[in-house]
Formats: sequence, structure tokens, C-alpha cells
Amino acid sequence: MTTTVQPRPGDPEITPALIKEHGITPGEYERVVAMLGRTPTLTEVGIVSALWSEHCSYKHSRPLLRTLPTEAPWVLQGPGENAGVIAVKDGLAVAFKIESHNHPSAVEPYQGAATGVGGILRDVFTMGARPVALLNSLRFGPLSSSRVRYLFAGVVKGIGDYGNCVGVPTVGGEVVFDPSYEGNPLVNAMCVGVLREEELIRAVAEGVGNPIIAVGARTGRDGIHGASFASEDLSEASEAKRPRVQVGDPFTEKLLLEASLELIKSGHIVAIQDMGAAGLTSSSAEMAARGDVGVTIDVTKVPVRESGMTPYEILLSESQERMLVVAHKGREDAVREILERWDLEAAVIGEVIAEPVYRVTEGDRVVAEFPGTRLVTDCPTYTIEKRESTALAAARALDPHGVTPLAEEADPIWTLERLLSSPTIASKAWVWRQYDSMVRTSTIVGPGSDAAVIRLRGTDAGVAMCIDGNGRYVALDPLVGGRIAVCEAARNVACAGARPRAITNNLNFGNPTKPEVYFQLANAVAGMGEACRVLETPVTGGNVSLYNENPQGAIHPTPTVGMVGVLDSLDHVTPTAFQRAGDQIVLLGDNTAELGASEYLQRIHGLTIGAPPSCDPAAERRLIDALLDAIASGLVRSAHDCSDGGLAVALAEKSVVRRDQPFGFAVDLTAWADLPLRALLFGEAQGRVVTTTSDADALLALMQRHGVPAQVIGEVTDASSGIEFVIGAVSARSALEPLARAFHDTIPGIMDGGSPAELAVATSHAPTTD
Amino acid sequence: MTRYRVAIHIEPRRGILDPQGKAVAGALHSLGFGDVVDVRVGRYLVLDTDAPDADTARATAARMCEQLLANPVTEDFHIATVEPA
Amino acid sequence: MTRYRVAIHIEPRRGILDPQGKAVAGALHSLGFGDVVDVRVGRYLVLDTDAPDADTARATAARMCEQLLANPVTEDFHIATVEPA
Amino acid sequence: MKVGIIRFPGSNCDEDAYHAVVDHLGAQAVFLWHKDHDLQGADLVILPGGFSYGDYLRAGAIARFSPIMREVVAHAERGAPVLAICNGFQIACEAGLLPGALLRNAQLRFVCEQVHLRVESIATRFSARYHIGQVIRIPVAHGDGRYTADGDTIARLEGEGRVVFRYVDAAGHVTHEANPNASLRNIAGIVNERGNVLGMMPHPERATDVRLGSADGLPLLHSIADALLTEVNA
Ligand SMILES: Nc1ncnc2c1ncn2[C@@H]1O[C@H](COP(=O)(O)OP(=O)(O)O)[C@@H](O)[C@H]1O
Ligand SMILES: [Mg+2]
Repeated sequence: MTTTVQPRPGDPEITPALIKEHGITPGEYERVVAMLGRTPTLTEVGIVSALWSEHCSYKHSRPLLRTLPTEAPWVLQGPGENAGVIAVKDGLAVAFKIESHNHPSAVEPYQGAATGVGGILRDVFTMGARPVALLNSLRFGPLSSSRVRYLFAGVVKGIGDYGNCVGVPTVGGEVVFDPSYEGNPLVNAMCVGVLREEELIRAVAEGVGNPIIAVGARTGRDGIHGASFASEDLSEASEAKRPRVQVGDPFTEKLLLEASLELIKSGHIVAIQDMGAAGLTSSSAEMAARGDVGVTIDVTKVPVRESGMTPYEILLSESQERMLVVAHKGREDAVREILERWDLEAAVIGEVIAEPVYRVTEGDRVVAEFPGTRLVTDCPTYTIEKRESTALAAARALDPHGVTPLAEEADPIWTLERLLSSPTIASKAWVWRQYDSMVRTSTIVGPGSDAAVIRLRGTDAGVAMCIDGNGRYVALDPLVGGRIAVCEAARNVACAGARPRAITNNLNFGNPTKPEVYFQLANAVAGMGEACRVLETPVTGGNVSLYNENPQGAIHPTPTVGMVGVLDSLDHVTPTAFQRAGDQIVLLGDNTAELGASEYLQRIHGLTIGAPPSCDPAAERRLIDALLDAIASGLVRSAHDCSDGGLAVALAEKSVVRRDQPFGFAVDLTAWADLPLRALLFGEAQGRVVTTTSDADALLALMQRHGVPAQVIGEVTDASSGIEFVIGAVSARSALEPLARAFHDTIPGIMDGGSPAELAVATSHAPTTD
Repeated sequence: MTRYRVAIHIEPRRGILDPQGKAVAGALHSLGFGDVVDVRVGRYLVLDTDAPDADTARATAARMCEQLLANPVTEDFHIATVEPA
Repeated sequence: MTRYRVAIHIEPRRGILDPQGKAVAGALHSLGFGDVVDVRVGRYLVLDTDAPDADTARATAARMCEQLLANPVTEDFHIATVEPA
Repeated sequence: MKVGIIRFPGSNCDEDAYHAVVDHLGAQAVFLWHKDHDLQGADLVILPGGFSYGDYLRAGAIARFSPIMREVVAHAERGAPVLAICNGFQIACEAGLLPGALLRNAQLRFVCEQVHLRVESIATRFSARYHIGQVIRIPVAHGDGRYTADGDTIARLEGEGRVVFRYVDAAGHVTHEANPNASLRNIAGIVNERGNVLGMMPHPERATDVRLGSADGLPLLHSIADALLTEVNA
């Protein structure tokens, strides 16, 4: 069959201005014309603009992502699908993936964050997995700004309301406040699901004659161009794009979740995929490309919410809670029946065809047609020149030890309190109390620990998970920062008692066409890859969010790492907090003089300078192996790694994190009396874990066998004894209560003040003035 | 049958704590709208419905409120307007 | 200064998904109110505020809506009535 | 004993309730679809937590009209037990099985945490295994849990000993801080006049295993089982 593609009556002329408006470069336009052998129609321009946007095509990151390790014996599904999958135990597997909703959340925090959660849930359940846990990683500017408080409150409420309603516990995450995110908040959401290995389904269109079915919510005009929107710098122009914001409907999502899992089990379908970014266009084109088949879709068959929608609008709509399904021919009614039981609609909108084309019709009229799968495969990739920012290189070269201490710092307790009340370090309970972390009654460790643990019903096994990333480290040294992101996540999972197994990651960066940003991207990915190889935690998927810039500048380059680990036995679950007075405190790893890039410098001195702490993945690997051995041997009563705020903060957190069950401690760090005091207490040397034990000798012997430095540094005491540090001639003491208040009351104190942020919480609506 | 657009006000009953109204009032004050004395937050519903005449549309809407739209324990409702849609 | 009672309607903007309205419409249908064609659920605010005159009260309320009460991305507002309180 | 767990569109604690009664009581349990007209001989009906119909309009307002609710009301009118948890409590109030209403938490935020409850009455078939004044830990997870009723209703509830659980601090004191949603009189759970319908915002089905943070919900489940057994033997 030969068809002719013709512009629809009323379509605007294809001009260079229109091409530019669609974010297509002149070079890319030439490729399109060459591929088609003619001028594209408006519909085709829209399709290309979506599929070749950074968000869908990874055109600036793909060559870098290819360098990441993706394989291990337990990896059942690596990158390229809706989510990665690893085997766990007894035929059970977990699917997991992370996704960003940064730009939508900057414009409409509540809906932006909510729909981000909706999207990542769909990515997981379209693999045949039942979602069992959600996590999120958030970045905002300083809370002193009312706009930031509004964004923070709205994002948290959006995440909570969506996950709570669907009934998937939100069990962990992280929140960082730093001026670099002021104009560009980051909202990354991660989902973990559980499936039986044999239930794994892939989003690959197959079988000529098989029907393509649109399932779930109707298509409206919302979010049109979201994908290319997410690939631009935030500017006034994007403010003008506000009406494109999508509204989430978690209730429909819950129905869709149940219906989809039932569909997958029924055997009636071949493939299923979320209509996420770029909606129908990307889901259909990607499924066709994976199966190397042709497809044809008739937009007049798509159930719509509004009348008069054009093919362009229907194809690019990002209405939420929709799925694209390829069913076995003849099973259409069976599919419909399942969906009807869940009060959902299904409409056959197209078919898998033998002819190698991607074709869209509007009734009889062909409005778009691309040869074969070239729409997906012909997207260009770009490798940009790399150049380190001279300003950042200069900041790294500054010596943090040269920073003059403030007079108050003479008392290290003052500094400790300041750090515990830094919103980045302070308890995030204000956030996670708004999340249902317990629904599904499988949450063994919820928010507030190094990593969360979910039990796998019917086994004694558990899955541990966390998200980590430190943009300041990456800004000051992308290679080291990339390594640390992975190692820290692995350490967190190990502290909970789990063997780190695989990661998903979200690369949040600025405009990659700038050599300084591309330098960061390339080096961070290289650092992550190194660490993943050494730790044997392959990358099974992820997401890239670029162009996080505004006229004031770019964000800190922020890769976030979602790590998943496995506990063979729930007996290995290890808490963060101190458990018993009289236990010995054993530091694993060693203290150093490093102070660069620390939260201390940022919080106390407002400085982002110095080199981030060095990170040796091989040493981290030894530490993790040793820690897990010790835990399995029953030698570890609690474990918490040193990260933001260093050793002093780690110890204080172990004391006060459980406000209802506080403990004191007395430590003697005289062995390191020759290190600069600030670095010893607040420096962020990597590869350290603070453990407690009732059998220090056995623990030290075990560490020695593994070649991991370890020392008894003190003892857990009753809460009434407060805390005490002795370092040679220096000693410092404090009661617990002021430290507990600094840690627990800071964020509620800022957020519960009856400010407009409160109102945002009350109504989910925006104050527009600061 | 004509199509009518019926606007309905649903308000928290006086005497029942309205924390949302209080939060809105507080936020308005902190934005500098100091003359606001009191705020109540309720629901506003717009129904498009077919009916033989406006009175029937109004009466039907009132029944909807009694049965579903308003909670008799905590809320009062009021059919604000009925207009041809 | 006089005290005015200002009634404000805030509605989800047409074209933007209103899941709540959809659910309510479905419920009304299954309750037998089959003539209902469409439902939108918004918010109804009643402000008591002091102002020199009704026009000022109205204009101030509109500014409150723009700055705080209505979400400019997803909602439309309308000052329904301004009356001496 | 046979337990019927109602599944509304949007229920999401249905499976948790199932595991609680099957794994810990060894009971038989069936899921009952909201469109069904038959309780399949269930002795105990559970209205589980979740977001039926998305909690759109008002929590529980739409679910109460589900076809199965007619059977649930009839079951309650026969004097048979109904356990209404969280969203189930909201539905039960909307359906008139229990007096009062559950409004938006005064803090205007969803709240999920372990709370302390004081057992105020053990003269119900849901609480006999506790002792009076006992302080237990059971989690809450809700956005609309502020119990409200008119003055007469509250007076009757209190006077008739129908307040079963109250939010308290760890020491058992009724305080403002211990009240996660500003419920009137710190009310966390009540029974109907006949004592066969319990509505509570906290989730006993989540407090069935110390690994989950608490097992203090188990005596509640066992109390129901005891009562049913006594009835059969009587
Ligand atoms: N940072 C990354 N590292 C590894 N793989 C990635 C990364 N980002 C994206 N991918 C993979 O590229 C594929 C396409 O991802 P994406 O377009 O985000 O899917 P979706 O359609 O769900 O948005 C996915 O399989 C994803 O896992
Ligand atoms: Mg996807």
C-alpha cells in the first residue's frame, strides 16, 4: 500500500520559525527531511519534536550512559525498558526505576510532584511488578524564601497525596537545601515493585495484526509539549506555558494499577507501556522500535475528553493515568471486560502491521508517516566539547583549613548544634509524617534510617533501598562526586543489613550544550561507572534531566542514585539509632584531615570550596563486605554511616534520632588529636560507619580479617548523661535536649508558622508573591 | 428538556472548626491583607443538568445536596443560581 | 470603613482535568440523577473584610485571589457577591 | 470464623486486613466486591482503609452508596459485628452506621505515625482482651480523621461508654499534643449503640507484628474472635 501524507487543512506552514519553536535544530530538520524525502507535516514536526527532545531521546547523554556497567548474574532486565529488574530469592524479583519531574514541579509543585509519582508507579507496574515502595529525592533553595517554602510544601503534599491514595508506602528519600536550586527545584521519584520472575513482561510490540489499545483516562489537552518543555531552560517563556500543566488522578491510577496487573496475568496481552512523556507518540513509537515492527494508529479512535482535538494534540497530550497495550488478536473483548470491572475504558486505536512504517491516520487521512523505526533510531546523538569551569576549579583549589573559624566555634557543641539544625541535616519527619509509610504492612524499616527495608511476604528476605546524591561534591569534582554518590548509597543499604545489588540513577544537570556542563556530566557518569563496577552494582536504568538552569545560573550537577539491596534474612535488619547503654562504639574506616566541600563549610561559612573527600571504591567494597559479615555474625547492634556533617553529626544522630528513645555517648578521639579539630569532627571523609556492639573484641578481629581499619572510640550512655567528646586536651559536653531540639524542631519551626507556605499545604494553591 | 447550569455553595456549619479558613486568614494577613476579619472555606459545585424547567432543576439539585453533596452533620448548602447553560 | 462579606467562587479551569467532578458526576448517575451532564468541583470562600466601600472590597478580594486564593495555573476565580456584613 | 473484607474502588488496606485476620487469627477471609449483593456468609465484616473513590467530595461519601453497603447495613442491624477502620470509619459515618463525621485534620496535613491510645471501654466485643486504661500503640495514617459530632451525640457517646479508644500521650494522658487531628475529646474510636459496629481511625491491622513496630492490634482481633466463638457456643 502506498499512502500520501498531506498537511491537514488549516495546518500552519512549516517555516524555520516553527521548527525552532519546536526545539528542532536546523541540522535535525535536515535529517527529518532526508528521512522522509519531503517536507514534514505539522503533526510530524510535533512527533519529531517530542521524540527527539532530550527527555525522550537522550541525545546528549546516550554516548555517556553506554559506558555504565549494566550486567550481573542477578540482573534480569537492564536499561532500555520501563524499569530494571533484578532477581532476589525463590523466584521473586524486584523492578525499580527513578524518574524526575523537575520542570513541572517548578511550575506547579503539587501537581508536578504528584504526576511524577504517578509516572514512576506506571513504569514499574507495566513490568508486571506490584509497586511496594516509593522514595523521593528533593532539592530546593534555602527555606528563608517564601517561594521555596511554598514549593517545598506543595511538592511534599503532592508526593504524599498521590502515593497515599494509591496505597504504596513512601519509605524513604532525601531532601537537600542549597542556594543553587533556588530557581530549579529537583523532584526525583523512585518506585520499587515485586514480581515473580515468570511474570516479567516487556514493552515490545509484536505480532502482525495484533490490536493496539488505549487504556485508562481519556486524552485531554493537558501537558502538550511536556517533553520538550522539560528539555529547555526555565525562563519567562516557560511561565507562559503554564496551562500545559497536568493534573493527576491517583484514584484512577489505583484502578489502572490493579487492572494492568490483572491484564498481564491474564495472558491476553503482548505488551504494555505507560503513556508518559510525549504521551501516545513516544509509547507507540518506542514499543514499535523495540519490536522492530510497523504500527498504524487512528487518532479518531482515541477516547478524548474535549471536542475538536487535532491529531497533533492527541499525539502529544500528556494526560495522566493512560496506558498503551498490545493485545493478542481476538482477545479485545476479554481485555475490555477486565478494564470494565475496574471502571476503566479501553479503545482499539490501531494495529501492529507488517509494513515497516510508523503511521498515524485521522480516519482515512494519513497525517504522519515515518519509515521503519527510524523515528527512534535516527535521532542524532551529540558529543560536546568538555571544559571544566574555571570558577569551580578555582573553588576546589581553595584550602578549607585556611577559613578562619568564627569565635563561637571555640565551642564545638555550638557548631554541632548549628549543623544539626541545618535543614539539610535536620530530621525530615515533617516531610515523611505526611507520607503513608506503613500501608501494605511490609515496612520493616521506614523513613528516618540510612535505608528503608521492605519484607517480601512469604519469605524471610527483605529488600533495602535508598536514594543519595551530593551536588556540592559533584560541582567541585564531578569524577569524585560521581563515585561518592554510588558508594554512599551502597554504604547506606549495607548499614541496614543488606547486600547492595543494583542502581537506578537520575542525572540532574544544567544545559549540556555548554562545555562546562558537559564536563560535569561526562565525569560524573565516569565516576559512577567506576564505583558501580567495583561494588558490583550495575545500572539497570535511570533518567536524565538536563537544562536545569535559569537566568541566574545552573543547579549543582546532581546525579541521584537509587540503590537496591537484598537481605537474605530479616534478622539482619540493623537500626541506625543507639540501642543500649553500655554498648561499645566502634568506628569502621578512618578519620582524615579532609574538610573540603563539607556541609560544615556551607552552613557555618556559606562556602562551597575545597576538594570533596577522596573516595576509593575498593576500600568501600571492603568496608561493606566486612560490615555485612559482622552483621550476619550478630556482632552489630546499630550502624550509621558518616555523611553530611561528619563524625560528630553521625554520633549525635544516633543519639537523638529516636526522640522517644534517646541515648547519650562518651567518645575519646585522642588517637586523632593531630588532625585539625574541625576536620575530625565535621569533615566528611568517606568510607566510615559508626557501629555499636556488645562484643568489641570480636568485631575488631573480624574487621582486621577484612583489612578494614576499626577502633573502639567510646561507649553508649544513658540519655541523662548527655554527650561527651574528648580529644586530647580538648573536651566538650552537652545535654541531649538542645541537640534533639536542633535536630527535630528546625523544619517544623520553619514550616508551621502560618505563612503562605502553610496555605499551600492547606489548599495546594500558589501564593504568587514572595 | 433544557440544559441548566446550577451553582451550589456548601459551607462548613458555623460553630464547627474551619481550620482551612483559619489558615487562609492567617496567610492573607501575612501577605498584608490586614483588613480581613474572617474566612470560611467551603465547596463550590457547578452542575450542568437537563430539566424541564428551572424550578425542577433547582429542586433536583437540592435533593442531590441532601443525599450526597453536603454532609448533614457538618455542612449547609445553598443553591446559588440556576441558569440556562 | 465598613465590614463587607465577599463571596468568591474558585473553579477548576475548563479543559483541565477535574477528577473530583468526574467522580461526583458518576456517583450522581448511579444515584439515579441521570440528567446530570457535567460536574465541576471548586471552592467557595466567604471573606469578611473591612473596606471603605464595596468597590474597594471587591478589588482587594480580586487581588487576594490573584496572589493567593486561586491557583493561577489551574483555576479561575470570580467574585460572586459583595455585601455589607 | 469467616471474615468478609469489602473492596471499594480505591480501598488499599484490604490486603492488610486480609493478612491480619488470616495470618494471625487463622480465620477464613473473603474479599467482597463493592458491586456484590451478598456477604457470602461472613461473620465479621471489615470496612478497610484506603481512599474509596479517591476520597473525592468527602471521604466515604460516595462509597456509602455502593450496592454492598445495603448488605453491610443489614448485617449490622442483625447485630453482627462490623469493624470499620480509617476510611471504613468514614464510610460508616456517612452511611449512618455510626454517629458524627470525620473532617480534615486540623493541621491540614496527612499524618502517618505510631500513636498511643488509651482503652476506654472493655465492655465491647472489640476490646475485651485489653484492660481498662491500657495504653497501646497503633499507627494512624489519614488526612481526614478529626472526629466531630454535635454536643448531644458526644454526651451520649461518653455517657454510654461508647468511646472505646482515645488519643493519649505515652503516659496515658489526654493532651492536645497527643491528638493527631484535633478530634473532639481526643476520640479515636467509637461503637454504635448496640455495640456491634466499631469505627476507629488508627489501624489495628498494621499493629500485628513487632517487626512492623507494634503488635498491640492483635488483642482487638482476638477479642472479636472470642466474641464470635461465644455467640456460636451460646
Ligand atoms: N541515567 C541513566 N542511566 C542508565 N540508563 C538510563 C538513564 N537514564 C535513562 N536510562 C534508560 O533509558 C531508557 C529510557 O528511559 P526513559 O525515556 O526515561 O523512560 P520513560 O519513557 O519511562 O521516561 C530507560 O530504560 C532508562 O532506564
Ligand atoms: Mg516509561
